[in-house]
This record gives sequence, structure tokens and C-alpha cells, in this order.
Amino acid sequence: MPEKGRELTFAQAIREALAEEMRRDPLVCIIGEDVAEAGTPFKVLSGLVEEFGKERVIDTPISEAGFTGLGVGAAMTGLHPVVDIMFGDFITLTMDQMVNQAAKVHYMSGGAWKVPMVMRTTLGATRRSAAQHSQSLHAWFSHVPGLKVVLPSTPYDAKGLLKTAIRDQNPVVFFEDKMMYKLKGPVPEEDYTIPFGVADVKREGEDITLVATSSMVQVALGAAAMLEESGVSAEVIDPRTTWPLDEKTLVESAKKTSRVIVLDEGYGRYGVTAELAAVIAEGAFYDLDAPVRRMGAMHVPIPFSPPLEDVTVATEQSVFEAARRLCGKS
Amino acid sequence: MPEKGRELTFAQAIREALAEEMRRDPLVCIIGEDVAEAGTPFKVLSGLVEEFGKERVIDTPISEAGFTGLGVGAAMTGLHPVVDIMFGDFITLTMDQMVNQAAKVHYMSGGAWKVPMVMRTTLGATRRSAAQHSQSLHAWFSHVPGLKVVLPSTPYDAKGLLKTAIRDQNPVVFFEDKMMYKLKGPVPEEDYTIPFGVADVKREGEDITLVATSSMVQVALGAAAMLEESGVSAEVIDPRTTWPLDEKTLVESAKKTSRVIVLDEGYGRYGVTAELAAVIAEGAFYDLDAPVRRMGAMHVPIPFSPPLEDVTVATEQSVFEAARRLCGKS
Amino acid sequence: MTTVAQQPQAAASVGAEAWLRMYRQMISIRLFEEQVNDLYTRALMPGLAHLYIGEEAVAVGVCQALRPDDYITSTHRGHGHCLAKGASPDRMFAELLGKEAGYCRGKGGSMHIADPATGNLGANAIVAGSVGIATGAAFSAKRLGNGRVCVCFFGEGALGQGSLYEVMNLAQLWKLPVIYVCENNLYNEYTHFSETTAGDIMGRATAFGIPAESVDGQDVRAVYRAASQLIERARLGNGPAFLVCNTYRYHGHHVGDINREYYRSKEEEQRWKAEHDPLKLLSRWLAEQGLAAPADLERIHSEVKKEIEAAVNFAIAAPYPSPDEVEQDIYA
Amino acid sequence: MTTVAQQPQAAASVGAEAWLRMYRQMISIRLFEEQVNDLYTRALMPGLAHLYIGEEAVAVGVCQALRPDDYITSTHRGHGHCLAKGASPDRMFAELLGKEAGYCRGKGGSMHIADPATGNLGANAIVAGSVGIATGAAFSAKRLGNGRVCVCFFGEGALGQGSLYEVMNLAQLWKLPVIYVCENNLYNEYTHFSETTAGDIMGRATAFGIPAESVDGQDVRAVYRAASQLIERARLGNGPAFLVCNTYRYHGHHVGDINREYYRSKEEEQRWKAEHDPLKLLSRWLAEQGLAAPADLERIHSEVKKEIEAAVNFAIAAPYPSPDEVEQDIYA
Ligand SMILES: Cc1ncc(C[n+]2csc(CCOP(=O)(O)OP(=O)(O)O)c2C)c(N)n1
Ligand SMILES: Cc1ncc(C[n+]2csc(CCOP(=O)(O)OP(=O)(O)O)c2C)c(N)n1
Ligand SMILES: [Mg+2]
Ligand SMILES: [Mg+2]
Repeated sequence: MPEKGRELTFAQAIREALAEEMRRDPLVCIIGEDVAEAGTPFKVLSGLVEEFGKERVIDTPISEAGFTGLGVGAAMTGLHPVVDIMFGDFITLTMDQMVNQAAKVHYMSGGAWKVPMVMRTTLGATRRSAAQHSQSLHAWFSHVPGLKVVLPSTPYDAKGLLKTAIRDQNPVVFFEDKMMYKLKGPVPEEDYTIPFGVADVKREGEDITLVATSSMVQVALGAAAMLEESGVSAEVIDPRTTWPLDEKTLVESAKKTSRVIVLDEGYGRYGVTAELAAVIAEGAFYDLDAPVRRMGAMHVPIPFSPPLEDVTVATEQSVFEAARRLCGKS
Repeated sequence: MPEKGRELTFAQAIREALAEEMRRDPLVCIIGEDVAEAGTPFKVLSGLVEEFGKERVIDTPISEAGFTGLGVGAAMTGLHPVVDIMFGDFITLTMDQMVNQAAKVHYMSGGAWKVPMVMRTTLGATRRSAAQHSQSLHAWFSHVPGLKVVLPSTPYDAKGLLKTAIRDQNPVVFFEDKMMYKLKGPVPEEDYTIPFGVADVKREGEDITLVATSSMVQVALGAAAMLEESGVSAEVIDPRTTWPLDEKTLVESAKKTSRVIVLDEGYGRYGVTAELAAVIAEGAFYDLDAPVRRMGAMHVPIPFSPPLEDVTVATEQSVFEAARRLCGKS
Repeated sequence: MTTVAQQPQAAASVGAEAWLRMYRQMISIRLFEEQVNDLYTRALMPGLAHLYIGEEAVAVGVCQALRPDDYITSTHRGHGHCLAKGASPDRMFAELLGKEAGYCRGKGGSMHIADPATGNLGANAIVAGSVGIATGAAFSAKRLGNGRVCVCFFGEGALGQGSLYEVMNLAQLWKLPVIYVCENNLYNEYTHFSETTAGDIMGRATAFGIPAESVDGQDVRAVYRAASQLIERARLGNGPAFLVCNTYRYHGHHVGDINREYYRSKEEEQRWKAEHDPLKLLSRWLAEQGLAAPADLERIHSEVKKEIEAAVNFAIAAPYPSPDEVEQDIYA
Repeated sequence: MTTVAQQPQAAASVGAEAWLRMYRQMISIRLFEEQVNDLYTRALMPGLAHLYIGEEAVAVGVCQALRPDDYITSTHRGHGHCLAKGASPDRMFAELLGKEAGYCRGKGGSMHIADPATGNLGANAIVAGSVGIATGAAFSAKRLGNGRVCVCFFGEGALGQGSLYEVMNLAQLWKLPVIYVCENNLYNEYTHFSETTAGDIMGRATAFGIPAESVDGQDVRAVYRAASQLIERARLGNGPAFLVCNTYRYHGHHVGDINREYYRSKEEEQRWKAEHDPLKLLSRWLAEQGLAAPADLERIHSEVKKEIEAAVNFAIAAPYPSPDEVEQDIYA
């Protein structure tokens, strides 16, 4: 990760990755609702239609299943579509196309066809958007062989991982935390990609490992800073892709620190925290000094009311407290 | 569980539960594809339309999203529909209606509306049905607050749990292993129900715990019998519902035996085995002698070819071997 | 498709009182929404809201043709439907502010207001998300023989979603008492509907054998008349219907959508406001018919204004739910 | 909608040779499927299969109107489409038996045969599961300007699925070269289509402004003629079309569906076989026209029979994939 130089927001990094890949490869196109002149409700794509035209930045009807399916077919026959699903909550409408089609075409055809497509969508709560616009459903896709699942946590990662996703020959689902679009961070000018399946140590530490994904990485880093002040050295690890999963880096950190909290904004139950915790509990079994602690979203539909919504996801404070308890400090 | 008396097949137990509940409550109706005269392709519902008529056993067009949504609305307004999704693979088409609607209506309305409906569907491979007719996707629903998820493993459980599901005031998803429909077992004549969230000890043992769901319970019992002959005493525990989940029984058995294998026919990755393993690893942390071993379906789309398909799911033999290894016996 | 014998009494017997009631409801929605915008601008409302201003005649004309125990389902742009079906502004504002006194105890917010007492099955933030629920409610009504009907409101954007066609097929096969009311306000968010909608909208229903009508959605009398007929037809067991109401939203897609020139012109907006305002159209007609003097309408306006102000103040003063309510009402 | 200038050359210039080729293909499908039934009966085939017998004229008539590099998508009842598009019976049988030599190396089986060499994007076991893929292939063809079209085959049961309407809207908005071919064989599994299909089928496409035609699907000449026109129209950039082929499956929904009287009568089956058999219809016409003597057809029949027998024997003798192939081809 670059220390100095140019800073971009998360949204700018995404846009730049798309623009560069679209310049590099004329087969890349963007398909989704309000992606062209509107540049999506989050304005992430602003300017792309001006550069690439309506032939390559394509507004669709409100038909998530339909245009996702169209993306699968287009990917099989020579294009490289980036399908935009405005809110991660709407992937519910695309599950058949993603899971029964995109994920399986290559395998079912014995390797004859491939599906080089990317689905970009969002996750994350605390935007006061209520239960149907706040979910983090990436665990579902992570469960499905044939898909790859990417969860960037910084502008740098967002750009590098999105480029890798677009160059991949398989269906890749790319989840962006919508609360992070304005986050700034260093992004070099030069072309770079980040390989899938390689976790990133966002911060080194000795006493406890915080494994965190997407939005929760920033929370973990905040908690780590607080912990440092209270004398606890926390390592923060970001798997960056839930599939492929870099088990080794997670397990090694767990072996080193012997205490682990796993953080993810999806529901804790039957979610990403379960897999990560299970992998670590198995791999570092003989080195853990305490059970792996899981912190996912509370197991409730996300409520609208701010004082209710705020308690559904982990915060720097709650991670700080959990980490101190795990280290026997309170 | 009854020891003696009348035996029914799994399919007969399901049918009897439905028939009895439909007699008890005129608001219960069945909605799905080919449920009436055909009685479903598995013939599970044969005879019901003759008794209850086409007003209550209702054939639909091939519109999984449409009639599931209709079921949600019908449930909110006075009926108690049992929605039939022929293959569990087709729940992909119902995710929006189940997850964004059924699961959330009660909560989003602050408790004002409720959705007493049941979705019955199937899971399980090894039927030579290939990748789009062989999946076990119950982990997805287990991940979603507002739903309850039931996985019966015997005719007795199937009947008692289905009755509970139909009497529940919430959306319940009921997964039936299609390879188990012909399995026979004791089912008493009298009315009974089985509460959700209560695991069943299918077999007691001392040396190792096999936690298994649905189809895998029979596999676990077979493996336990083999293990007994080789001097290993295995306890077999069936959570019966993944949500609510009886953590206590799982953890206590793990504490007793100190070795655990978790078995589920869904994909292992980000699936039910992860949650169960994480719960046990946390709850029995200080008592486990070895890491919890997970055995889910291999992380591949289910292949058609028999020699390939057969290696994708756990078998009595593979569980037997894994258990022996875990007990340090080979 | 309706015969003379099936003509509803209602449409014929409507008198001054009913038109004034509709006028009051439309004003009520207009002022409610202006307050919502104000709450947003003053940063008093969490999140966003989608204003119904300009489209009042649709909700009011349709809901006036319904019985209190009939059902509706609504959308992200749902405040108008809720109010027209009988919800009270105070509990609605409370919901919009996430307060305990709200219709959903603060858990739903602007996009999820629901109220069994007025037959409101709930607004829905998934485009076309409630078409199944609406059709299911009609299914219950038919099975239970309670004579109810259900109106399913949705924007023309929902025509993109396949589930609408699935349930229209079911509704027509089973002759369910459901009216699909398509509010065509010309835009799917920031995209003109002509870019997203192939063919003729009416064909989307007639393809399934469902009778379809199209009305000027700014004329509450036209909406009321058409809705009354289709609703009574459904109530009599003749099955579903489809009603397109041509309308326009005056404000942005949501309260934060301020600069709109990249997708529609100020002139277009002005033209609709000047020439097609549902309140102006009705008040002009009431005056022409001698059914109401300007003073009567002014009185209604000021009464409603007071009500709305009281309601918003109630909501602002109301307490939030306590944080431990977060784990209540997940299961019944 | 097609003008004279757009009339395809093909339809006009078809001569005896082409009709005999179609005859051979239809026989080939018929005999292939009889072998499949036999393999099932003899317990040599894992799982089930859905036979195309009776519907041969649809696949053959349509695929004859396609270029080799055009695309198709197929269904659970897909053997006929695959063969008509050019697949060879030996590798198909091998796939049905789960053998390494199969089109999908045994991983797909009966319901998932796919073959890039013949433009076959794959059969699909989800009803309407391939409508998106087909439309996407047409999207690519248009974007890449390669002049290809895509035919999307589906049974009338797929009319229940909303995704079909989503993609027809897209196809018409963007004028994509895709032909939706609805094989109406009267049954969705065990339910007559009239119980599941409201309104008139043609309206399902015309609702989106898509031209629709309906033909006797047992008459390969009629199918070929209609398909040729719609395909050429699409190829010329005039957008999608919808073709209903009225047909009948002679066997059960799948090979195990033996007792069918509860959903359709033996008389009905007999009538179709006697009066509407696509092979008989074509051979009679060929004889009438003096284009083929009975002996010619018999020769074709026995040649094909030998081919099919050799193919099935090849498949039976072929090895299974080795178990470790299970983890190959998950990712490209
Ligand atoms: C399934 C789904 N896709 C996309 C959205 C995002 N979205 C919210 S409103 C809207 C436009 C709706 O247009 P229309 O149905 O015409 O209603 P209007 O806003 O004009 O009243 C979109 C795309 C959504 N809420 N749900
Ligand atoms: C989404 C989905 N729902 C249900 C099924 C089960 N199913 C397989 S074939 C079939 C009937 C299909 O009828 P039709 O489309 O008319 O094709 P046909 O079998 O008549 O050729 C059904 C319901 C399925 N495969 N996919
Ligand atoms: Mg609109
Ligand atoms: Mg059919």
C-alpha cells in the first residue's frame, strides 16, 4: 500500500478503475439502472458516459434479473460486462442468474463456455435507509462455488481489486460499502492490480488479531488505535476476497497473537464471520488462548430509527471493548 | 422418538402432517406447481387434492417468485399458505419475496402485520440431477433474521416439525431431502408437534460428537454404527432447526465428548457447517481436544456424472474415517 | 368490459361533500409532503424521502373508491397512498422521524409505512416488491369471501420487473379482486420511461386478458370514476384490472434530488405545475359548478395546515424507541 | 413487418436437398430419443431425460434457418435443439451417460449440453433460465457487429416466468437480434397450459411491440419458412421476434412419466401421432412433390439408424471421467 502521493476517494478509485479498464479493453461495458447520465444515485460513475458513450454505459429498465441474465449471455459471447446492482439488497432478484447460471456455466459445460463478468453492488447499514436498503448479503455469494467475491476496504484496494475483477475470466461479485464512497486514501497514478486470495495486513500488532472485511476494516483500524492507547497491540487483517480466501494469513496471524475477533457487516449468523472463525479456530487450534469472537450485524432486519439502527453494527467502541475483554483487560 | 408402532415413509409423514393440519384449520392451503392431481413429481402430496379440492390444493403456473409473493400476501390477510417449491435450487427465484418481504414484514411494520406461511422445498444431491437440481441452499435462509429454517431427518421429525411450522405465525422454510422420501420410520397415530430450537440426540455416545442435519443424520448414524464396531462411541446430534438454533445441546455434547464433526449437505464454505463449528468452537473452547471438523458438500457445482457426483458429499465411509482420525485412531 | 348493471352506485351518487373531502385529502397530502421536504432541509429527518407532490389526485381518486376494509399496497413514494387510505399525519410524521409513536414504531421509516386499521399492507422499497403481496391479499379476499378488493399502487418503473407479469397471470387465471394502478409520472428515477419501456403500456395487462384503462391522473374526478368502475367490477367477481394514471412528480426523485436539468427541463416541470395541477383543476371545477366558494377552499386549506403543523410538532416532540426495542418484533 | 426486400434468400431457394437434410435430422432426433428411452429402460442412463419425440420439426425447422455461427439456447427438453444445431450423437450420448467423452465431460448430463463449436450456449434446467443468456448473446452480436442472431427455445411453461418479460422489454428497446421460440406442447409437466396461461400467448410479445407469429410446429416447412423470415429480419437489424410453434410431446414429461391418463388421454396422444406426425407429414409431402421416393427415405432411415447405434455403443464403451476431475473447471 502506497504511503504517499495522490489521494482519491473510494468512489473516485472505482470510477478510475472502470475508466482505465474501459480504455484498455473495448469489450468492457457497464449495464445497470441510472448508470449513464445520472452516474448512479451515488454518483460513482459520473463522467463515464461522457467518455465512453451510451453504447458502453447502458441505462436499463428496472429489471435486475433480466439485465443480469443479459450480462451472463453477453459475457459468454465476447463482451466483458460490468453489471451494476444499485443496492446489495436487490441481489435477491438476481440469485437465479448469478447462482444457477453465471456460477455454473463453466463447470456444467465441462469448461467449454466461460462467463467473464463483474457484478458491482453495495453493502452496509447506518444510512437510515431501513431494512430493504441496508443489507450486507455477500455471505450468500461466498457460499456458491463458481463465483469470486471481493470486499475492498480502501480506495487503493478498490481500484486494484476492481481491475483484477474486470480482467478475471469468471463471474466476480464486487461489494462496495456505500458509507465508504467518500473515504479518501492514497492511490498511485500507475496501473496496478491486486491479486485475489491475498489478505492484506492493514496494521501489524502482537496481542490480538482483528480480522475485518469491507466497512469493518475502518472500524477495526479505529479500534486498534484506541487499543494502542490502552496498551493493547492489535493486528488488523483484511482478507479482501472471501472467495478465494487466504486462510494462511489469517491463521498465521491468529497463531502469532493467539486472540482473534472477526468482524463483518453481514449478519453474524450463518455469515462470513462464521466461516472465518471456523477456519481460524481449526487452523490455529493449538495456539488460541481464547475462543474466536465474532462480531457481525445483529440478527434483525435493519431498523430505520437511528437509535435502533446504530446498535445493529459493530463500532470502534464496541470492538475496543470486546478486544479488551478478550485480552483479559476489563 | 417412538420406538415401536406404525411405520411411515418420510413422504407419507409429510403428507399426513399436511392432511391433518388442513383438516384442523380450513385456512391452510397448498400452492405450487403440479401439487394437485400430480401430487408433485415426488408424489408427496398424492391424495390431498382429492380430499381438500382444488380450492385448497392449488396448481400454479411456473412462477416461483409470483406465487411465493402471493403466499406472503395471503398469509398477511388471513390464510395460512404452504408454498411448494419443487426443487430447492429454485429458491433462487424467490429470494426477494422471502427475504425482502416475508422475513421483514413483521419487523418493518413494528409488529403490525404478520406472515404465517410455510415454504416447503427440497435439498440434496446424488440423484443424478446435475448442478441445477441438486443444491442444498438452506444456509442462505438461515442467514436471514425473520425466517425460521427446518431440516427434518426422520419421518417422525418431518411430521412433528411440519405441524409446528404450519402452526407458527412466522415464515418458516422447510427443507426436505429428496433422497429421503422413501425412508421409513415410526410415526405415532396421535397428534404431536416438535418444538423448534430443540436439538435431538439421535444416538448417545462418549468419544465423539457427530452434529448432522437432514440427509446427513442418516449418514452419521451409519458411520456411528461402523465406529461402534471399531470401538469408538459416537454421539449423533441433530439440531433439527438451524434457526432457532439449540446451541446448548450442541455445546454440551461437545464438552462431553471433546471431539466434534459437523455434517451438512450444503456447501461447507460459508455454510451451515461454519456456523455450527463456530458455535461449538466458541462454546466448548476449553473442552475440545481437537479442532471441530467440518464436512459439507465439496465446493463445486454438483456434477452429473455418477463417479464425480458421488465424491461431492460425505458418506458413511468418509465420516467413519474422519472420525477415527479425529480420535487418533489411524 | 363493465356492463351497465355492474356500474357502481358510488360514482353516480357522489356529491359536493365527497369532492370536498377529496379536495381536503389532496391538500393534506400536499402540505404533508411540503413539511417532509422542510424536515429534510432542516436536517430533522433521518435518511431520504420521495415526495408525492403533483400526484395527489391518483391516491385520492383511487382510495375514495375503496371501502375502509379494502387493502392497498404502496411504494417508496407512498405517503400519499397511506394518507388517502386514512392514516393520520401525526403517526406518519413520527414514523418518518423514527419515533416510537410512528406507525411502525420507528422501525420502518418513510418507505415502509403499514397500518392494518386502514387496510394498508405496507409501502415497499423494492420496485414492484408488493405486487405479490397485493395479489395474495386479493387471493385471501376471494377465498374468505369477504368482498374486499386490493389496490396495488406502483410507478411505471415497476413495469420493468418480471414479477408483475407473473402475478397478473395468476390474478387473471384465478379472477382475483386486485386493481393494478400504474402511476406513470414519466420517470424511473433519473431516466425517462420511454427509454425503459418498450411497446404500449396497456398491452402489458391486456396480454394477460386483463382489462386496462388509462386516465388523466391529475384529474381526481377522472381517476375516481375509472377506479370506482374497476373496483366494483373486481368486487363483483369479474377479476383484476389495470389502471394507468398519467401524472407527474413536481419534486426530485427524492428530497435530495435538486439539480434535475440533466434528465428533465425546468420548462417541463413548470408546464405540469401550471397546467396540470390536481388541486387547481379540482378547485376550478368546484367553483365552476358552484359547489364551493373560494372561501370554503381557503378554510379547508387553513384547517389542514393547522392539522399538519400540529402533527409535525407532535412527531418532533415524540420520543425515540429505546435501543432495546431493536430485538423486538423479529418474530410474531 | 418484413418488407419484400428483406425476404431471406434461403426460404425461396430451398430445394429437395434441403428438405431431405431436414428429414434426416428429424429422423436422427427421433431415433436418438428412442435410444435414450431404451437406455433409461435398461437402467444404463443415470437420472432422467425429457424426450423431444413429436416435436422434431420445431428444432429442425428453426435451426435450418440459422447460420452455423448463430447461437441457440435450449431447455431441459433439449436433445433435439442440440442435434439440429449440429451436435454429434456420439458425444451427446456420452454426455447422457456421464462419460468423459461427452460434450461437457460428463459434468452436465442430459439437461446441460453445450457446445461452442455449434453455437449452442447450453441447455438449461431452470424453466426460462436461459432467456437472459440468449438475449445477452444477441446483445453481443449487435455490439460486435458480427451479424449473428440467437434463438431462444423454451416451452410454453416458461411464459409463467417474469424474467422472460424483462428480457423481451430489453430486446425490443435495444433492437437485439434474438428470436424467442415458444414450443407450445400443451403441457407444463403435468398441467395443461390453459390452466397456467391467461390471455392470448401472442399478446405476451406484442405487449412489448415485438412481432409475434404462430405456426403449426409439426410442419417443418411452415416452421422453416416463419423462422427464416424472423431470423433474417433480426439479422438485418430490425429487432427481436416471437414465434409460437404448436406441437406435442409423444412421451411423458420425462422418461419415467409412464401413467399419464390423469392429465391427458390416450386418445389425445393417438390423435397427434396419427394426424400430426412431423416425419409423416414431411415424407408424404416429399412423395407428393416427387422429391423423394419411399426407398430414398428408407435409406436415410437405415443410415441414421446405424449412426445412432454406433453412437450409443461408443458412449456405452466410453470411460467415465476420473473422480479427481470433480474439482476441475470450477473457474476458468
Ligand atoms: C428492485 C429495485 N431496483 C431499484 C430500486 C431503486 N429505485 C428506487 S425508486 C426507483 C425508480 C422507480 O420508478 P417508478 O417505479 O416509476 O416510481 P417513481 O419513483 O417514479 O414513483 C428505483 C430504480 C429499487 N428500490 N428496487
Ligand atoms: C424454475 C423452474 N421451476 C420448475 C421446474 C420444474 N420443471 C421442469 S420442466 C417443467 C415444465 C416445463 O414446461 P414447458 O416449459 O412447457 O416445457 P416442456 O416440458 O413442455 O417442454 C417444470 C415445471 C424447473 N425446472 N425450473
Ligand atoms: Mg415513475
Ligand atoms: Mg410444455
